[in-house]
Amino acid sequence: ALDEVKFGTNWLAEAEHGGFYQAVADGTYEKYGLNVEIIQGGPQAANQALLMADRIQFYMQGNLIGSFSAVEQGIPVVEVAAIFQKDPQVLIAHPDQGIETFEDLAKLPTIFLGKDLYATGFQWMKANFEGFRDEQYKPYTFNPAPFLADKQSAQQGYITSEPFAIETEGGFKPKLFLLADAGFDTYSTMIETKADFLEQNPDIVKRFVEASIIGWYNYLYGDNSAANDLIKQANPEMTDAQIAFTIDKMKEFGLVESGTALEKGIGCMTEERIKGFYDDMVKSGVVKADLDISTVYTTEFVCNGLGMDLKK
Amino acid sequence: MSLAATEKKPENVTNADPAVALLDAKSAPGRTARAKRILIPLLMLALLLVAWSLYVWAFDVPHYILPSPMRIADALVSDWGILGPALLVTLKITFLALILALLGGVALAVLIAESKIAELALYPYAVILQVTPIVAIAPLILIYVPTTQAALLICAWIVAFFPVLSNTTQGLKSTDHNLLDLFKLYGANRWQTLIFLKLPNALPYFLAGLRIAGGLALIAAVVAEFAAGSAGAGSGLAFRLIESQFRLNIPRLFAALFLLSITGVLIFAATSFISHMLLRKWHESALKREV
Amino acid sequence: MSLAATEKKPENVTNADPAVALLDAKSAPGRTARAKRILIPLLMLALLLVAWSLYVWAFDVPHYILPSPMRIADALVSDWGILGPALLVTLKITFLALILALLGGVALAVLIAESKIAELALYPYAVILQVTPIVAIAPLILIYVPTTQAALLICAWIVAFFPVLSNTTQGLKSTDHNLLDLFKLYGANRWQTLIFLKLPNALPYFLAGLRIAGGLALIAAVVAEFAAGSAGAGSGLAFRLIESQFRLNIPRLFAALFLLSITGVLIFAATSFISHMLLRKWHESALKREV
Amino acid sequence: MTANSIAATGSAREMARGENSAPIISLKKVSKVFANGTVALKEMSLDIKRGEFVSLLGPSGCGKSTALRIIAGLSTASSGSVTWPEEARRGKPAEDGGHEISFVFQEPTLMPWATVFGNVWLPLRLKGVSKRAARDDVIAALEMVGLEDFADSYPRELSGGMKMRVSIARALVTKPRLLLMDEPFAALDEITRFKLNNDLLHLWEKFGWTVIFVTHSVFESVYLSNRIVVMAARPGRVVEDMAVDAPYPREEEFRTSPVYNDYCRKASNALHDAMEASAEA
Amino acid sequence: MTANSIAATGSAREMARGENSAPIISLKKVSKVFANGTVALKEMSLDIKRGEFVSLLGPSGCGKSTALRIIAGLSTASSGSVTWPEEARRGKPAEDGGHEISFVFQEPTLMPWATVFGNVWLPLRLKGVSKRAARDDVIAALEMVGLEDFADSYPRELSGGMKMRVSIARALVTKPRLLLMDEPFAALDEITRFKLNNDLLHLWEKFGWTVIFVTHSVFESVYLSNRIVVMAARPGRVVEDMAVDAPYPREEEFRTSPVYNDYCRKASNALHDAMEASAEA
Ligand SMILES: Nc1ncnc2c1ncn2[C@@H]1O[C@H](COP(=O)(O)OP(=O)(O)OP(=O)(O)O)[C@@H](O)[C@H]1O
Ligand SMILES: Nc1ncnc2c1ncn2[C@@H]1O[C@H](COP(=O)(O)OP(=O)(O)OP(=O)(O)O)[C@@H](O)[C@H]1O
Ligand SMILES: [Mg+2]
Ligand SMILES: [Mg+2]
Repeated sequence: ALDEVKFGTNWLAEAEHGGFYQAVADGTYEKYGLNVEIIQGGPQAANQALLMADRIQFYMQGNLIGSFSAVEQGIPVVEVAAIFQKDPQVLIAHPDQGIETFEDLAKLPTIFLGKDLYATGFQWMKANFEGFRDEQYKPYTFNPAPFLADKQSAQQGYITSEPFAIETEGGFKPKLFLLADAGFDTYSTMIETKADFLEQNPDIVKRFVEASIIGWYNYLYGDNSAANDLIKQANPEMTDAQIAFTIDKMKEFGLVESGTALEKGIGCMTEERIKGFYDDMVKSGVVKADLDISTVYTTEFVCNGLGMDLKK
Repeated sequence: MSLAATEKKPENVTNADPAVALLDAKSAPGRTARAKRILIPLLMLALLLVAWSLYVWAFDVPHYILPSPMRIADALVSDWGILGPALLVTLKITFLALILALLGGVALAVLIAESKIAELALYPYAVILQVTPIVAIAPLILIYVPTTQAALLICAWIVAFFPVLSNTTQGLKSTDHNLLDLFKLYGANRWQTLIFLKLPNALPYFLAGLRIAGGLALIAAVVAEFAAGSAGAGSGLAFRLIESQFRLNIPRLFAALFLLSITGVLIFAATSFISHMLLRKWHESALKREV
Repeated sequence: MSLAATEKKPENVTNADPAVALLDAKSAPGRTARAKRILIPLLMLALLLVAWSLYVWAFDVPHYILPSPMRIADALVSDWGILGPALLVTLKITFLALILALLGGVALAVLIAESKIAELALYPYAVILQVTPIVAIAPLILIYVPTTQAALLICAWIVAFFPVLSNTTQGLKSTDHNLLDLFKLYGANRWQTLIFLKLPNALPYFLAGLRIAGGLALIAAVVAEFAAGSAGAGSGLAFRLIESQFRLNIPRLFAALFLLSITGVLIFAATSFISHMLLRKWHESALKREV
Repeated sequence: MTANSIAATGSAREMARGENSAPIISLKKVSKVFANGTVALKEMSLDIKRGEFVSLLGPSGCGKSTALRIIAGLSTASSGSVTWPEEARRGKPAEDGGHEISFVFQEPTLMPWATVFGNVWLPLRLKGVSKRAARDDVIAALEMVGLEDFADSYPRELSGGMKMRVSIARALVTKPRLLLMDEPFAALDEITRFKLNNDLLHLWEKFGWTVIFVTHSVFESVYLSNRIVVMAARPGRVVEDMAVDAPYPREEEFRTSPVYNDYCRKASNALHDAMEASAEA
Repeated sequence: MTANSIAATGSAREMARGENSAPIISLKKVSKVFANGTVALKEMSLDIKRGEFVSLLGPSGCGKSTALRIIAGLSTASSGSVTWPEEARRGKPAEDGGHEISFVFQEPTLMPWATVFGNVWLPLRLKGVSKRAARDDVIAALEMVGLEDFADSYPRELSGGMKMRVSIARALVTKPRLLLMDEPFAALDEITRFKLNNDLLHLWEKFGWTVIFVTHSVFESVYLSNRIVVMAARPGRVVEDMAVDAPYPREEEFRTSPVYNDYCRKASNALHDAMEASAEA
């Protein structure tokens, strides 16, 4: 019999989750003996809480700061794979305002940020660049209109989502600055599970990670139409154009494949990068110093080149 | 000066509600008044739409900031396939939440008005429920409640029940002391005093609470969906709102808001109508003054 | 059977509010009753805390799902440096929003009760404001309003004003027709009728609205901050809530919720007390029954 | 009313209306001080015997209503004692299905949301009598006060006197053993008043009720009662307690008899004295 | 009240109280049908002349209060016409600072949130008289009804008769030219009632008021008025309009005079006839 497994994403079904849907659609999970149900997230959905309450087995962790927080709070979770090498968070600016570099963003009077990015990325920006200040902050409620109305502003975004909306609705090509490229080098779209689950079912975890990695290769390089159908089914608003745009950006910016992932396969993460990012965050005052973060990840299931042969 | 009574216009006819006026043709004191009741809101609406359109046109406001009414109408029509089902989902939650809020609110109010101990023990927690932000406790509810649907309802209930509770309590406590004496004298038991005296007496207060709760239940359904709702296919208007937002589909956002508004106004009209019907025979607020 | 009056316990003493009871020692009919008013809520609280602690302990509930009361108290103490200032910010918005809601709600209610035309033209839009989700229109407000502070207040006002409006309108319309006749007879103008008759008469309704609005203003401040507020140093409890949530700092989340709850209960107690003071001389709901 | 119940109350009356029978209510040095310090009653003592028809006379504000409320158990005395026989406790329906007490308040005290029928039905309803079962009794009570045509009206559709008559009908519908009436006929024209005076007397005689009757009319008090208690104000107290020794049944001719005039003068003088006593205080 | 105002109204009275003076209020075939179909008045015609003291007598529910409300302009007739002289329109204070109309409603109609003082002050307050300026007048009015000690009480702290007296004080405080009173003394004991009867007569004579007075007491109507209008019920209409030709000032002795007895019998008979007329309808 197949092992029942629930995986909670952190947003509505979209191409950023493509590999997981791929593995469902083409039977990879099944081949690995798993029956996977994907629980899509939403603006405020509480999938992370569900993981902690053992209502789901895997959760899609957005970035490492979440993991560090878990350590700080004594929550026994473990990151077992990092699908995105780069955090897709961007800062978006108007094209004609003389904003050419990431540093230039400090000149703008207003930056629309979600509360979480304000508490993390922006703190890091203040610590590492000249000129960023709290007065720039205005809340972002997932509506880019205030940004569009104010040319002297920037806003946060997911490189694969807001730029697309701004391009199609606003009618101009905005300037995009990936935080990752500016040095905010957290992993993203990590697969997170509870430590006790990992301890008791290392086999299931292994199979889930490996099947997901295979799914991702197939999604990026194989026939992904079945996966996209699943995505559109779960989220009827999703358009083919948006999916194409997202896949394009994922490739263009190397979200999934860059750094070590190029040599050791999708999902790879390294201790030194995680530690480096941790130190960076400590310096920025985002997380507490002296945490033992070694328990919050394991590289046991990744960096073994699995599925690289599927890449064409 | 001669004031022939037959010629004199009725100057004192008050009617509790515009909604009622529209629904209860009999109570209209005359043709003109009835026409006024339909014309004025329509006129106001027309005025607003024209001003809005003019503003958008004159200042060339981009549609992704403030779409023109026409554009919203377009979106309403073309996106009906998406918005219609979403509205239905939201409506379902709204009505369930409202019913629960009414039942819960009145039951709690009765308990609190009847028993000092219950009041001292429970009222603070009712207040706490009222002031607890749903977003903050939604995860907890999701953990402990089996289905999303149930979680949604709990969230919506938490938002909507308090006005009913508070108003009904005030109404129950406002019972005429002389009538209370009368009931006591005739040996009415608690239950009888409640059913025959206190509840009818609390009706106007309860109905004022109902009007607040009606709109609040709608908002509650939306908020609950934000906090605990499902996304994707089975989702309600809240999800569509958020989604249109980050897709910058602002015309659709406004179309969804328009649906919410219409629903709200209709709920209000319905609660006002119910209120009028229940009070028209005896309560000052709904009585037509005989002049 | 002899019932010596002096020996008989007062069985009918009703007192409108627990809050009042605590504050207004004079109205307590006796020592035991006064003690009861303090003891019962405390007992209830103790019971709840014990049950909660037991549950957490017995089922070994992880602190990141439901922290024990002790742990929350710990967080409250250790994080006071963060939560205290945040509470202050939220309080400031709450009170401003409440004041605006009262002013706006009463002003609108007067307009609506006085003029049929205003009622027909405006009430629907008041309802629309009530049912419009703040998150959806916050961006628009942010675009058109210069400062974050102002945007915040507008958002909070939208959430809190409706109960005041609706209740006060109902109260204004519930004026005794005989007294209205009296005023008419003595040639009172509109303004006088309003000030000397309708407003005092609407007071109990208004005060019931105030109690709802008090808690709602707090929630409004939180919601507004979510949607339009500032973060970081100058941020209120809403930001700290969200932050604790994604930082998984659940004890702090609950500590913040606790602060909100306490604030809500205090606001409620204060509004109840005001209500009692204003009505105690004449209104059934607050009168001590002479037995 | 069943034949049985009539017999029961009838004989009870015969038995009870003796000078020596024990009082069914006894106020002993009852004082009432309101929260604002008003001394409404001061050391008022009063024994009411079964079957008596007692009128309370006194200046406005002398504490008549307050005394009635204390007697009915709606208000408690600040000091002194109120004694009731066991079987007469308020709220307990008597064995014959009649209620122990009825009270006509000084104000009509009707439920605005109920029709006239609903208001009169109330005391029976509280005893569990269905609308259908109560119908005849309610209509009979309404006929007595001349309001049978207004059974479906709401209180606000009635004139002042009509409201008061509804209140009277409500008190009579229960066939009470003790009837407390606080100026029930003040709002009525003289003819209606006379008619109701006679009706009340007949009922009282027939069923052996005990009646305590507050009135401002000396004539009414003499015509109706076998005992007149005159009170003075500030503080409220009994200043005169006179028997009216005229035989029942009394009919309209009684109003023109010399005995009647005699008592009226006596009561009037007592009232004058009471007024003076009040003014002095 | 200034000396000037007394003179003005006094002379107005002398001038007006002639048989030939034009009516200040004239009802012509006034009918009133309520929404529920009750015909409260049917083709009632009535002319009131300046300076008259008119009593309305009639069975309970015959439309007295309704007629009063129509006269005061608080209610409109369903058909027929109500004519008022220009200067007598309601709401306009007369030149001498007195109000044109005062109304004592059948129920006290007090504001529960205001003290006795506040309630009596109200009509003056509405004319813009400050508390300080109104003080003497208010206290004088309260003294007239014997409530000067209760100025700071709230209505709920008063007895039924005291509430009614507050209402009377409120009507008198404005020195009205037209005084409409709906059973003002029904809730009062006879002695207070007699006193207020005399007070009212003195004021009426002194200031030349016009009074329309609803009462259920035939005696009271004869003692007070120079004209008695008797109404019958269902539908409400005038069945008798008799003058009381006895000279003023009338004092207590008048109550024992044969003229008085005569008129009382006449009025009583008229009322009886009215009752019968009502019963037939
Ligand atoms: N609730 C109250 N609070 C304070 N004082 C009160 C209250 N009720 C009555 N009183 C006072 O008690 C006294 C007696 O009142 P009560 O109503 O018994 O008079 P009464 O004899 O019935 O007069 P009336 O004939 O005018 O009805 C009055 O002076 C009144 O002011
Ligand atoms: N608002 C109303 N709606 C319907 N009918 C009414 C209304 N007010 C009064 N009536 C009816 O009109 C008739 C006359 O009432 P009105 O109050 O004028 O009587 P009244 O002569 O003052 O009687 P009373 O002496 O009892 O006060 C009554 O039959 C009453 O039922
Ligand atoms: Mg009384
Ligand atoms: Mg009347």
